[in-house]
Amino acid sequence: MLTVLISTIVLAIVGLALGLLIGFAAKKFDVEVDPRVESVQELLPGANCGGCGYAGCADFASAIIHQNADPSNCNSVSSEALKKIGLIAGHEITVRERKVAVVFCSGSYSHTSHHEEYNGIMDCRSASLVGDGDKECHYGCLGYGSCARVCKSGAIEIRDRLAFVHPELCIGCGRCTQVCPRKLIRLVPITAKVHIYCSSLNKPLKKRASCMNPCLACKKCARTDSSAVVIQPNLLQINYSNPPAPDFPERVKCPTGVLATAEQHLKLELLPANCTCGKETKKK
Amino acid sequence: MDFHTLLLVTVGAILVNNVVLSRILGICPFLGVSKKIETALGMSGAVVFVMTLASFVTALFNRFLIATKFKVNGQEIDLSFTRILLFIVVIAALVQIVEIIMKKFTPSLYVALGIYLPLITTNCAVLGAAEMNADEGRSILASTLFGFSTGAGFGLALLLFASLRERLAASRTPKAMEGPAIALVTAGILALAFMGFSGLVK
Amino acid sequence: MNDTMKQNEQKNMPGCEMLVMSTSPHVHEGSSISKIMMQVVLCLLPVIAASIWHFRFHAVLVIFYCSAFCLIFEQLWDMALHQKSTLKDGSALVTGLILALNLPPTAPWWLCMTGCFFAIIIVKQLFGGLGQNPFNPAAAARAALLAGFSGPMMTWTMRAPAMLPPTVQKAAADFVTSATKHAAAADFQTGATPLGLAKLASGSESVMDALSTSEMYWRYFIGNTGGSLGETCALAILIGGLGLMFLRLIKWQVPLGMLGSIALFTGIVHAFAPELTPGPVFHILSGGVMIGAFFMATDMVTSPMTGWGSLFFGIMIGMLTCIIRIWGGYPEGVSFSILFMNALVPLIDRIFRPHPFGWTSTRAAGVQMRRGEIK
Amino acid sequence: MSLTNFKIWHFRGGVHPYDGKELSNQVPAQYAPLLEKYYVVLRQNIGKPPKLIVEKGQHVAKGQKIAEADGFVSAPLHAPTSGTVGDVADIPGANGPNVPAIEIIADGKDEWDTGLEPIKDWRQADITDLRHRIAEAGIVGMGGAAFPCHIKLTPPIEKIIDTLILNGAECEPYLTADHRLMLERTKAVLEGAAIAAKILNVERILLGIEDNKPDAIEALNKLADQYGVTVVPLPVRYPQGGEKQLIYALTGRCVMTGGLPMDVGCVVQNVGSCAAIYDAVAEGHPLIERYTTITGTPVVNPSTWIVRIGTPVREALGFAGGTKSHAAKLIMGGPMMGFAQMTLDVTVTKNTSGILLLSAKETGAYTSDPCIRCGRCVDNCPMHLQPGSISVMVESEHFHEAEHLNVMDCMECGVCAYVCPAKRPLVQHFRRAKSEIIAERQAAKAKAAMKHS
Repeated sequence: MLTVLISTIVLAIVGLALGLLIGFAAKKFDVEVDPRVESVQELLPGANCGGCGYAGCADFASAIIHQNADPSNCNSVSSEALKKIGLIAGHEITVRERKVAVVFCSGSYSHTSHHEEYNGIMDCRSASLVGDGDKECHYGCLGYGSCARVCKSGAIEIRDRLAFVHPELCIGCGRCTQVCPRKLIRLVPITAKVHIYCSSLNKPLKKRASCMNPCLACKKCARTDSSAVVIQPNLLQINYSNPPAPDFPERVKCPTGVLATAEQHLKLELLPANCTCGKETKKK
Repeated sequence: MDFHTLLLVTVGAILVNNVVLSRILGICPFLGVSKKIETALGMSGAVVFVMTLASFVTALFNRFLIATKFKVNGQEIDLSFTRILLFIVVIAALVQIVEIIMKKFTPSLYVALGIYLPLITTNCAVLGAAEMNADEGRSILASTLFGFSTGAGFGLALLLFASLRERLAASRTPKAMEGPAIALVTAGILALAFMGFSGLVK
Repeated sequence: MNDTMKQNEQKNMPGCEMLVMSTSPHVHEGSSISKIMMQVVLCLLPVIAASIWHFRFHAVLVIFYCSAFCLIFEQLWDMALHQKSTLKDGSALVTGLILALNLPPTAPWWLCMTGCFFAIIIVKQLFGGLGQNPFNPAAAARAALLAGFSGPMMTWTMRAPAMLPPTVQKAAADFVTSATKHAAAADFQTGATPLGLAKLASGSESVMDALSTSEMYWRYFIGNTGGSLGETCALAILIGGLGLMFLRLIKWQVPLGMLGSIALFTGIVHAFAPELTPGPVFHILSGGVMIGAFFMATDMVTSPMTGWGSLFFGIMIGMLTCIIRIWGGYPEGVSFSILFMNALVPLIDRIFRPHPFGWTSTRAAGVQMRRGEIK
Repeated sequence: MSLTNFKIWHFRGGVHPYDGKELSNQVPAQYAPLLEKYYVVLRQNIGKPPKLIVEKGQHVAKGQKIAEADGFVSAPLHAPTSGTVGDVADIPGANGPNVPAIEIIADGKDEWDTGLEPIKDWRQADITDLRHRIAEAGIVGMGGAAFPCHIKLTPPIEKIIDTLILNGAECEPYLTADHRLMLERTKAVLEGAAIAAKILNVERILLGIEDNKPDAIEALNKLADQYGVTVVPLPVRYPQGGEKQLIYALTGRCVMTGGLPMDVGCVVQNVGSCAAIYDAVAEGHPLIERYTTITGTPVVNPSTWIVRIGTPVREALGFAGGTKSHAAKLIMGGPMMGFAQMTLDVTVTKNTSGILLLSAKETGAYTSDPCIRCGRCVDNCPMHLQPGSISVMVESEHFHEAEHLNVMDCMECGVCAYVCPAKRPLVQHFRRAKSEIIAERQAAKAKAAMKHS
């Protein structure tokens, strides 16, 4: 009994002494830590995707508090969480729309003309350094899948040397937009369901010669609804500040089918091997 | 305490009975902080420091409190059963203090080490070193040296491992084996290499 | 307009329809991985021949088992991962042969299989295959077998001429009887390797002397002694090793550093404590030092890439081998040392990084120039 | 000048590939026949492309300026023949898919009107005038880099220049353009060098030439003393003609990492540029044509031609008789550093030293095999880098590590990929790393500038 008592006392004394020591040290070497950073970090998704431009969620949280970074730079944070972050950080936060990535090209390998063979690293950024890729259209998708490799949510699929985004999987981090050497991938509001899948600024004749699904700038869509599209030289784009309804493609009946919803675009059919319809465009 | 014994203690703790690769202690930080050489060096430094200090302090406690038989009311009190408890308390407190000091003076290293710094508390290698000292009945000087060399052995293993992992990070490991999986295989082969030193110190 | 213009109006160049795009350079020297591996196999032939000469059918069997199992495991792995077969790069065959040369002649088939599995699957393929493994597959497999199956790995049988000569046997017997604690040492007569004996009889100057006579040296050199398949005949290894150097498949710094440091280190120890170990020639010629220096430590994948790094790498392997041999628990330490130094290779590459051309400061060059020292 | 006791420093590394020069080095260079149309690519030099100064439909004389320099680091362009200016349209260029080019439709008269007076007594002429003349003639480095020549001849005042080095090494396999040039226009090369030396005010002129061109060495030696040039035969070793390697070989001076030849008191000029300087100064002719080797085993008559800038490659191959067998690659330049082309529609530019066709047997196909760390690239790299390790780092996108391994010092000579047994596309990895690192540096710079303002 005495042993237990004494050992308890000894332990208590040692514990007390060490506790005092720690308390003293904590006081002496105190470092201010902002508790708000931690609570902001808890509200961030924690995927550390780097889409916001910071090294990770923790870094971003600290930037929100200390450098007034805009929390809506994170595309994957929900609007409720954004509001809460705004309350914590104490600055006004405009709730931004969620965005998804879109690859603005429909030129799969069998739909485009391509004349030379490429022998090198199977990576878009490396391939673009050698004669700028093997497809004739120098605005289109190279299709070596750099974007698919950096996508953390597996939303990008490469099919017949063309990248497709599955919008339901995309978290809008924007990493793919940074790696694409052709800058084909852009983030658009998730409410926009219809896109014009072409980025080529070539003249319509040249486009026709190099690709089966280009935007020929015929302006049929603009005639259908002029507020839905933005007219640029040789290329039309969807007006993303006023995106058209999903039935827009049916109403327009785009002659090349480049104006389509994501679902329609994903079904972009591959040419059967003996198809002759593309022959005259494939020959230069 | 002659020089020869001290040399044996040092070589034994660093190479022959390497705390990580032979005694399989402290695997958590070994796997956790070995992705980059720089953080591995920082961690090694912290562990060497904590281990040396902890071995010294626990040896003091062992010598003057636990191993001492004293009498109260004519009854002999043996406190040796409280050894582990005492050691844990002492080590935990030490790590806390190291952490506080580090946060103040080397904040970047503090951030880089992250969760693994407080985990030195539960790093069984530190407690293991203290326990081994007590078991072997080493003197305070030998205990401190043993703590230091065990830490150095941990550091050596961690450094080797970090450099290997930096190379592995750039290699074409199969998807299923990436990360900790291949790291553990590497650690196994590394342990095999250290086996060659067995028998150096009887 | 003149006629030449029309004459040269050759619009279509035949044969230029399918041009290949790639970066420069557009020509290649013609070497390939499989060629390199076949050259290594070629250089291994003298060693294989010597092992077959010394161990006859045992050697044929072990070499066959090891190469077959290595190739099978490599193929199985490729099939399991649905990838292109990597058999034709030849690295599995080289691993199999070198592993076989590191096994005792009596190695049973299951020992070979375990070794091959360890070498090919665990040490090589799990890391990503050829070029990705930080450890030498053959050395790692030998070390693993030594640790796991020390019995079959230490059983040496040999033909009568390879037995230790009577002088050595007598010296050893005297030592054993005088030191009764070595009661388990009775099997030296049936065929301990010289290294095993040196370890066993550590402390006896007479045994060490008996082991390092010129007659014994000659035996080690031509391979008339016990040991693993490929390590006994130093002459054959030397021929193969020089072939490797001639074909520029290995860096000469590794064998030089390794053999040099072993000679120096054991020379010093022998001079101060002759009862502890035989002389440097014994250490270089016996055991796995030769095959390790020329065929295992020099493995491209697991050795440093720079010359100075390789020299340091070789020296350190030599030192560690000596330490393990003289003071360690194992009679032989080559594979352990190689394995240990393999782990250090990334650090060595980091430390011995070459300076780029023009690293020397221009300021110094400019000063020299103005002084007229460079003309 | 006596050659005895001239010390040659040997650079470490390098290779000796099959040089294929015997295909074309004994054939005298011929003037290319006049074509109907020329396409002069606007961007032919490092730095800013020149500004167009002619209009569609305008008549131009041969040698008339059609685009003028835009800023200091820029060089003007001149009409390759007399005729009418056609469209300015994008054509496939030698180093990019869509480059603007000026179409010149020949009128067949081929009349000179350069507006440049020959300066016959250049030894008495003003240095500023000479410099101005070289800039006006649109001369660029004709060895490959196409750096405007007048800038090299205008070193900053604080740099002490004591040596002019002429690069006649022509270490690239297959090419014999410089060889024929030195043999046939010896006087022009040496006199051009003397002009450059006068501008730079240097006494010492060294001409480095690989010793596989004995006839050219002999021809040069006959006239060299007259112009104060020392002809130094160098051992055949690629890349002997690399700027840094050549300076080291001739003077023993090392150009520091990221430094320029003028940091060690040297200016390097290609022999082709020297001949062009002579033409510009003594004849009053701007740079509108150059020696170009049209060679390769699929070519019927491998030979050297004096072709005009803007000649389509399709026509140029026609000069040499066309092709006789299948060609796998069309290369502008040599096989080690030249650029593969995807069509025959590319045109000759000021730095096209060769048009090379290679058969599938001669070119090595790159693979995606792993690095086996054999270290051959390390042994042979003339810049003393670790190409294998760098490529592994780039492959796994560790660009910072690649930067630590000094990838920015790489000059893309291609020695590493030439010896790599795994046939890895090493140079492509380095280009990738460089472009990523440069992009990152620019981003950091922009960020810093933003913070500053």
